[in-house]
Amino acid sequence: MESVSTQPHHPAHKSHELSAVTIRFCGDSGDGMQFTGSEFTRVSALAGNDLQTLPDYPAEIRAPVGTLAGVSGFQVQFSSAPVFTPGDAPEVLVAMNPAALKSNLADLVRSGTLILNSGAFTKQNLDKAGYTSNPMEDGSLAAYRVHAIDISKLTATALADTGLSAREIARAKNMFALGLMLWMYSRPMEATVKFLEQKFAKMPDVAAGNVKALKAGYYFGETAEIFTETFVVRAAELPKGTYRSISGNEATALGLVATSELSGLKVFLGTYPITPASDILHELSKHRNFNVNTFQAEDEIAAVCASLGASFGGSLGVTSTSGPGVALMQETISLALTVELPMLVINVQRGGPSTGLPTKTEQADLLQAIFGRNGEAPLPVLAASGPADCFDAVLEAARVAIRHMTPVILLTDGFIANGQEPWKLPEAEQLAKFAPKFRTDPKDYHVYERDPKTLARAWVRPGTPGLEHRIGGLEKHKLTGNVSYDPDNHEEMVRTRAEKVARVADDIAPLSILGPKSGDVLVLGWGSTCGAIQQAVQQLQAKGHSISAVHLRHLNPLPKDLGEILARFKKVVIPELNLGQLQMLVRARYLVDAQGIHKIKGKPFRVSELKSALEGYLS
Amino acid sequence: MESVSTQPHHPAHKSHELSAVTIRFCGDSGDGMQFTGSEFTRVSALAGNDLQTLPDYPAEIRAPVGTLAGVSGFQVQFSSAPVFTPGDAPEVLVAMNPAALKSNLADLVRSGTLILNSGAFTKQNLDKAGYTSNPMEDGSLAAYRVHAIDISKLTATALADTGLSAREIARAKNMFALGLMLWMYSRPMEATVKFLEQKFAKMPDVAAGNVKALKAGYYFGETAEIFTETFVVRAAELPKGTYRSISGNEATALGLVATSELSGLKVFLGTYPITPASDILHELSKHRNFNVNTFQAEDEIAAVCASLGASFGGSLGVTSTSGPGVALMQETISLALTVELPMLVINVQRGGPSTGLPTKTEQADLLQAIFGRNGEAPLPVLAASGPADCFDAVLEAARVAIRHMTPVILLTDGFIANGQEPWKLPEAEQLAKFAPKFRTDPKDYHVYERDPKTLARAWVRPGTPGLEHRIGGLEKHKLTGNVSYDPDNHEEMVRTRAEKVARVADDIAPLSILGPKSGDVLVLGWGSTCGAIQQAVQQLQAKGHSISAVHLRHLNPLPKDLGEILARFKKVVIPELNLGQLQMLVRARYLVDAQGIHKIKGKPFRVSELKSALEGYLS
Amino acid sequence: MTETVQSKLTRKDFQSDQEVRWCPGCGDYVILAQVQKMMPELGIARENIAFVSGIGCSSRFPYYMNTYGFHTIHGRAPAIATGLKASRPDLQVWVVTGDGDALSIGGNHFIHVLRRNVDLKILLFNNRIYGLTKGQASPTSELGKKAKSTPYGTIDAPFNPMHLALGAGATFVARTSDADPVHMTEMLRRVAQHKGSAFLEILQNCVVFNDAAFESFTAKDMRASRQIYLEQGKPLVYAGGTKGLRLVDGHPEVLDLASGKAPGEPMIWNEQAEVSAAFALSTCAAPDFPEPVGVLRAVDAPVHHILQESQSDAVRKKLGAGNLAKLLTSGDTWTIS
Amino acid sequence: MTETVQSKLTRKDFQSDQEVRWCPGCGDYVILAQVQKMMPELGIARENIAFVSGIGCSSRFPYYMNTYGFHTIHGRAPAIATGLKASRPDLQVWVVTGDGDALSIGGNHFIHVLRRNVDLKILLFNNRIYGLTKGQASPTSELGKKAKSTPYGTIDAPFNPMHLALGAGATFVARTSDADPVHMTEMLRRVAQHKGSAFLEILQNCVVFNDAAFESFTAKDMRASRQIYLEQGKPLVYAGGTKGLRLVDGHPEVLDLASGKAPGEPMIWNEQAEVSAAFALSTCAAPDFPEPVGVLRAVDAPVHHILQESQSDAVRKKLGAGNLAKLLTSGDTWTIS
Ligand SMILES: Cc1ncc(C[n+]2csc(CCOP(=O)(O)OP(=O)(O)O)c2C)c(N)n1
Ligand SMILES: Cc1ncc(C[n+]2csc(CCOP(=O)(O)OP(=O)(O)O)c2C)c(N)n1
Ligand code: SF4
Ligand code: SF4
Ligand SMILES: [Mg+2]
Ligand SMILES: [Mg+2]
Repeated sequence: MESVSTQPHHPAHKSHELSAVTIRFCGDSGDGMQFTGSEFTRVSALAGNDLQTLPDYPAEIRAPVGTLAGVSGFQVQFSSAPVFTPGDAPEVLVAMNPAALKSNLADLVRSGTLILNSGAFTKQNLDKAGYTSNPMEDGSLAAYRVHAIDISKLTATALADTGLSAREIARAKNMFALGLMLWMYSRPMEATVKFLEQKFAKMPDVAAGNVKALKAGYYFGETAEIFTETFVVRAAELPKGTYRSISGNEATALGLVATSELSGLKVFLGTYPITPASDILHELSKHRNFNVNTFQAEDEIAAVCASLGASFGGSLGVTSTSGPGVALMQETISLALTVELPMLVINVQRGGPSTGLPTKTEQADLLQAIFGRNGEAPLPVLAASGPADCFDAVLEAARVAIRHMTPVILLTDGFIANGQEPWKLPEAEQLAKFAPKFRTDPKDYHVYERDPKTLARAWVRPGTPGLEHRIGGLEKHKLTGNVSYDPDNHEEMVRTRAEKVARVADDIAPLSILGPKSGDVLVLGWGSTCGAIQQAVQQLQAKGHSISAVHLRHLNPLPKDLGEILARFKKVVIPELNLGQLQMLVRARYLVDAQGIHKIKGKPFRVSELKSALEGYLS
Repeated sequence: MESVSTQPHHPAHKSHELSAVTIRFCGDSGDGMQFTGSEFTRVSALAGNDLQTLPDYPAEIRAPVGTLAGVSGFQVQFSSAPVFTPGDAPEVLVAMNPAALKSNLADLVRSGTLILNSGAFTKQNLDKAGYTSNPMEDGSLAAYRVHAIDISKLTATALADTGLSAREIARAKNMFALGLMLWMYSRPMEATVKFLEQKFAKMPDVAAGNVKALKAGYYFGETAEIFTETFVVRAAELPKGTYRSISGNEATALGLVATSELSGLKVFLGTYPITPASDILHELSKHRNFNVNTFQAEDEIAAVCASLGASFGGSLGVTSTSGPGVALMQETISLALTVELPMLVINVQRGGPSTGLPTKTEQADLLQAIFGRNGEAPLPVLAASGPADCFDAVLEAARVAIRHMTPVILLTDGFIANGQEPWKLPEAEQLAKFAPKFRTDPKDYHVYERDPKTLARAWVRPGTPGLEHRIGGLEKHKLTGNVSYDPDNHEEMVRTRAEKVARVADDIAPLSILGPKSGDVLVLGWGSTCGAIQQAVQQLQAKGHSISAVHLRHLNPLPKDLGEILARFKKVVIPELNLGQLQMLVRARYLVDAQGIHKIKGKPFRVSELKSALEGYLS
Repeated sequence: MTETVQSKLTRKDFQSDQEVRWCPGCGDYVILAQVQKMMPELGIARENIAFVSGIGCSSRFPYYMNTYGFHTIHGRAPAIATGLKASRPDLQVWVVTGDGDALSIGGNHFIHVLRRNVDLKILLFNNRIYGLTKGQASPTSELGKKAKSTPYGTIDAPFNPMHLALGAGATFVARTSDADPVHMTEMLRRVAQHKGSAFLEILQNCVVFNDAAFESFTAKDMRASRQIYLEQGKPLVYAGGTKGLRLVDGHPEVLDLASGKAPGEPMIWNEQAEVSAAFALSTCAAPDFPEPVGVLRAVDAPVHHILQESQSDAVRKKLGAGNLAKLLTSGDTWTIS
Repeated sequence: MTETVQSKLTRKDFQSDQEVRWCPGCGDYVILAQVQKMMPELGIARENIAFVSGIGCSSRFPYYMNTYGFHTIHGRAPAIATGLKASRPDLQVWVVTGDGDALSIGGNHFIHVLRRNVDLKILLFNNRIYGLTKGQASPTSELGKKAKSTPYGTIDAPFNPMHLALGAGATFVARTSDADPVHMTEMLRRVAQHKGSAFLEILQNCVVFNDAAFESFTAKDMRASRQIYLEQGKPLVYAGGTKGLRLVDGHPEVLDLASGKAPGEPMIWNEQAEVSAAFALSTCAAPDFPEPVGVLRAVDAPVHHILQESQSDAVRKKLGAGNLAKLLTSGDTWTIS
């Protein structure tokens, strides 16, 4: 992976070309690690790398400075080749204090590079982190390439004459670290300088101080004799196009804006803040110049109710939440599906059960999405497979909701919601439109008359004369929609609702198979595990194994060709960040002895752990 | 089934002995059919018959008099042999008005007896029922044994001199009908007379009037030349013991009283009214002289929260609701299972989805019970199989909850909740006690330390000195219970919670098989379909078919011996009042190609329809 | 807006084809009749009106109105109506609810709609009982009430719906009863006219489970002496002018104007005053005080959908109309060619 | 009850072994300290005290109290505490909640607990923002507030928590701030003493997302002139006695006692009076009025668990103690032998 080359503008140091690097910045919550990591990522993206990120911040409360509970981390893998994951294990760990070192060291690869802010390794901080001896001194770091730098002091010295307060100076030390890393990976500083100047436009002193710290770090790298080499990660050969770096929640919000443009409908987001979904609201609420409206309700019940009300009014009602919120919404989702109105419920999954691990990722809400309502209450369930894919997934989910007149649940998760990756921007004009046809003709209108193909009933906008009608949650006559207690009618309606959702599968594109169409092992996945699965499978294929992968966007109904594909493989293995939820569905449906790889640690799969688990299924 | 005999005390008429009869009383909601049916049932029970009932009242609102929407019915099968269902189709239909005739006639067996209140067949009532001609006259009832009697007028005449108002007299006509039926089935009137006198103790005029109407009906049967025969249904050969007639909701409430006596715990029912579960509250709230407490909360969320609060306090928190209520409760149930406190959630299932068919029965909330929460959130799910069985099911569910420190969902449904059957009373002293051991020893107490066998943590009652501790919904350290974001700890806790619930199966008694231990077809059932399945299977066995049945009390975890039993049969068929929910679980778990028989009409299975559906699976 | 000959609408136009299914004698019939009678006056086309309800006897209401209608789930009508109104400010949106629906399970949405001043016309049918589920105590049932769920009497003190609404910041609060259709019609008119959340408590008789609950003061022969009609700009007098009310240190005090035993100046009623007086009046209850009917509060305040629309306009002015291509390519982008 | 040497309990006894994890400078620290300091005074053994909270920064509170504690789910603490208290009247139960937790998602439970007069000590940490989820507007955020979820300003008018509580029928309502620990301690004492629901609004500074929200009147040098301390039996005066308050036609009016420009008799404060005066006082808000702190209402009313217990007693007296065998065989039975 590593090839020596020379870099003209860093004559003093050897510069190695690398195809991919994984760095993790970690420090106290107050150390600005998320900011540092994001900015490093942005610069890498601008340099044309493919990349993925994994922010990992602690619980929502700011723990006392220096404690293990307060450690915040940000990992990014950037590469000249396509990147599928934020990297299994960092090769470079920047640790701003002992607590950060302690809770992150185990992940660093052997012989990895460790950059420590030695100034933070005080007795007090060591105690807080639970160290009984100083790891910088006790030999426990012998396996790594350790660079202990007193970043605190160097920053303080650099900013001594800026007139900034001690606190402001202390806060600037992350820019020193960033500068050092930019230098190490042969990145220009201009973009960051400009960004800092904009960000602190109202505080020019602070801006100048941060720029100074950044440069100090950069020049420290160049000057100090500590580092003997820098690295270059060339631009990735990504498909041609315009790119931006995007997180899943941002992509979701942009998907909603695009939905409104493409459908011609007002998009009404009724929601209630909850980690890790809140950023969808934060982002969408900025775009009020579009035909979108955001409403922070009093709770999740009101949130989904308001969006159903909006759908009744002829807008597309959307709600965004996480698992505990979905629990509260199910009664209303059930109403939506029985009155057969389109609605979009976005669940950014997090660690459960109950409050669980709000800031951590998991895929354990799939069965809740499919089965979590009373009665026979089917609806389509989709999942996004990566940060940028959230945009496409929203469009697809909205299309299904409108075409089939049904609420749809879209599953994303904390990993892709907060993680970033480069996104090849679609051409806005080439996105397919999917405007609904509202019924306006009063002749022979029956509220529950159905489209013979999709079984969808007609959508009528209040305000349309002659089509006044009433809907509700009681069972209704199959044609008129009037309340009906007739036994046969009920059975017919139950079966029709099931069939209507089943017919969503008529429109699902054939599944694409990564690898041969038949063979020993098929790895079936869904959601955010896509990147890790694909990389693991490709690596195993490269080793000559008979293994292929299929990744599902549609979890309910399942694609029509899935059964046939499964039958062509000797074994089916389903990796999931849960105890086997898709696995159960596949076993029940296809009577295939599908096996599962399960991880429930609040973290995404590592490629390496997937690979070794899959190897167990290969002869 | 019919054998001629002579009855000494009804010399004027032939008296036939029958082994089983199904009667349905139907009329307007205001006609008192539920009361009439219940009283007929009570008298039959006192006469020693085995029986089951099926009340069928309309939606909750009283529709205008005489309309189809307002028809109320009550069916009872009483027999000298064991009875498993309320009867497939009535052999006798008592219809108090045209609407009742119209909506019930289709169910009457061919050549069945039809008793019509001809006085109600006015033009106006015929119109309301949608009859264009009078069925009593147009020959459309030719297939039945029709007895048109002007019950309205006969009652009015009988009560003319009582001083009762016209309205009171009109309301007494159901007693005329009851009297007639008591006579027809050779029942004594004494019990009913006594009952009426008690019921209307404060209105002696009304009591006397009703008794008079009852006797008028009785003597009308004896005197009029219309009826040529009466019938006798002898006492059933039920096991020795003391019996009472009981509905599922009453049995549930009594089960809760017994739970409190047997566990030594206060039972705290936090609930919110909802059809068809409200009667549990109504019944239990009467028994405040026991160590039970009822609390009508502001909604289902508060209801289940209050019961969880009670469990935290060392009582047994219980909540009763129906499907839409469960939807609202899931977030709190999830909290209960993660803090690992015992709690009982009783879901009296009704027709769904959404508001659905509140007064009708269904079994479609099984998957909601098992999967309807975010995250991996397992809990035990049990079901009751009949009205009287609700008592035992409550005790079993409570025992599991306390022993395994977990919330438990108990499923009953509208059919068994309102239906009645004779209940052989248990000896109170012989019911097994299951008092929990509260921990009181502060030494080495760890909040999440577990019993090695059950994996249950210790229950500590607030008020115990030295054991002060905190619990909550965030993931917690496996031993101390302190909030923990540690990835490995999370996985361990997720797996431990799953294992803890799985271990409930350690205590499940071996399944009993109705019929041979292996063979062609195994019919697997759960819940209220028990009676119909058993009867259908026994009838098929009698015909020489190789068919057996197993009925499940435990739906999660499934009994350990189930897989092995399934494997001994060529085919597995699962009848359910849903689209195949247990079927899916069994297929996924055992990879058995289990087939389903599904009915989603808001009504229980008929034995005959089950039998013919099962015949399709027999060679 | 659609072209309709609105002036020709009659009461009949607002009747749907569904049979009305309340118990004979239920107060709901009176309310339905008054609403259907009043609607044509508003000059709003049927298609621009929506009725949203929860679950309960009262909540069957939308089925009987020949407008757009949504019979939703228990307690959630205000929340659903909020989304409807926010996304369709051009519609007139009515909410029909019961005392259980609005104040028990739906309490949270009820208070939040009022604080936001969402432009909904809220009719609360208060029969102080759960009708549909056959007779349990509701949050307005009096302390000690024996009902199906409380055979020994409820131990929960009731809400005063007017209190709760005023405490939540309601901009319009009024009260009437099914025993007085003429007054009800007047109140319905006022509700329709108010800009913002308009809350009308209608005392409604449930003949089956809580008969005659309000008779002691709503009966025809009791009204004059046991009710006080709040009328804008008029003195607070009742019982044919023989009695009056004033506020002393914030609290209502009955004046005996005829006998002169408790003399004083009756307060001049001002529904547009700050909220305290309305609150004080709403504490009046039988038997010590006359029961208030009429408009307790009617103030102009920023209306939710109007704030929302002007905010959207302002954003559009500032950022320009939304352009998807521009939005997608905003921020840091790079091009690979 | 357990044998404990209660008099020896100290502040330390109420500190759990968990590290306190709020942001440095957060007002929550002050509240925690005052509660821990005040608890020993009550003479209640630690094991007979329970703290129940919802979700939010504030709701981490129970983890830091060395009593029984339950950190539940968002908004549900009052409901869970209701069940705890109803089943264990012997415990003293405290509820700790935030403005979002109590008034947004938990609004319904909040008002129902108050109407029922459940004996809970409710501490509402009002920072007028969502802290834990990082800065969205809350139901007490001022109209127009720019927060993460409302970049162009919220269009939702806020609740006044005192209003809402009084509207719901609260028997005890008080207010204090984290800037005034001495006053807070006094209020905590009163809360602990009240029989029934005791609601204390604590104005709490969120240094990170809504810093200095209350400074204009809670700051040390502002308190005297911008707050009015409600004290039982004392006249409503502030600003060193130069200003006062009275109610005119139910509405508060500022008296300028020093200059004599707006003379009049300041009202004598009575926290036990009927609710209207408390409601009127709670409408006072900066800048036109002084902000009220102290006890707005403290009245004796039937307490939920006491009613419940006496009802159970009465039933037992009437029916005899429960006997399972007798119950099972009650009603119509028949015997087959
Ligand atoms: C989630 C849920 N819980 C409970 C019910 C049962 N339920 C239907 S209406 C009702 C109360 C009705 O009382 P109210 O709102 O006063 O209306 P009324 O019938 O008196 O007009 C209840 C408890 C339900 N439909 N849904
Ligand atoms: C069902 C549910 N919805 C949303 C959330 C996310 N959430 C946690 S705390 C909170 C609001 C916190 O605000 P507040 O109650 O004012 O407490 P503070 O943090 O300000 O003390 C929210 C929205 C959640 N945990 N659960
Ligand atoms: S139960 Fe009461 S409220 Fe319901 S329809 Fe009948 S009378 Fe009216
Ligand atoms: S976010 Fe605000 S309320 Fe929460 S701990 Fe920090 S300062 Fe306190
Ligand atoms: Mg009601
Ligand atoms: Mg807050």
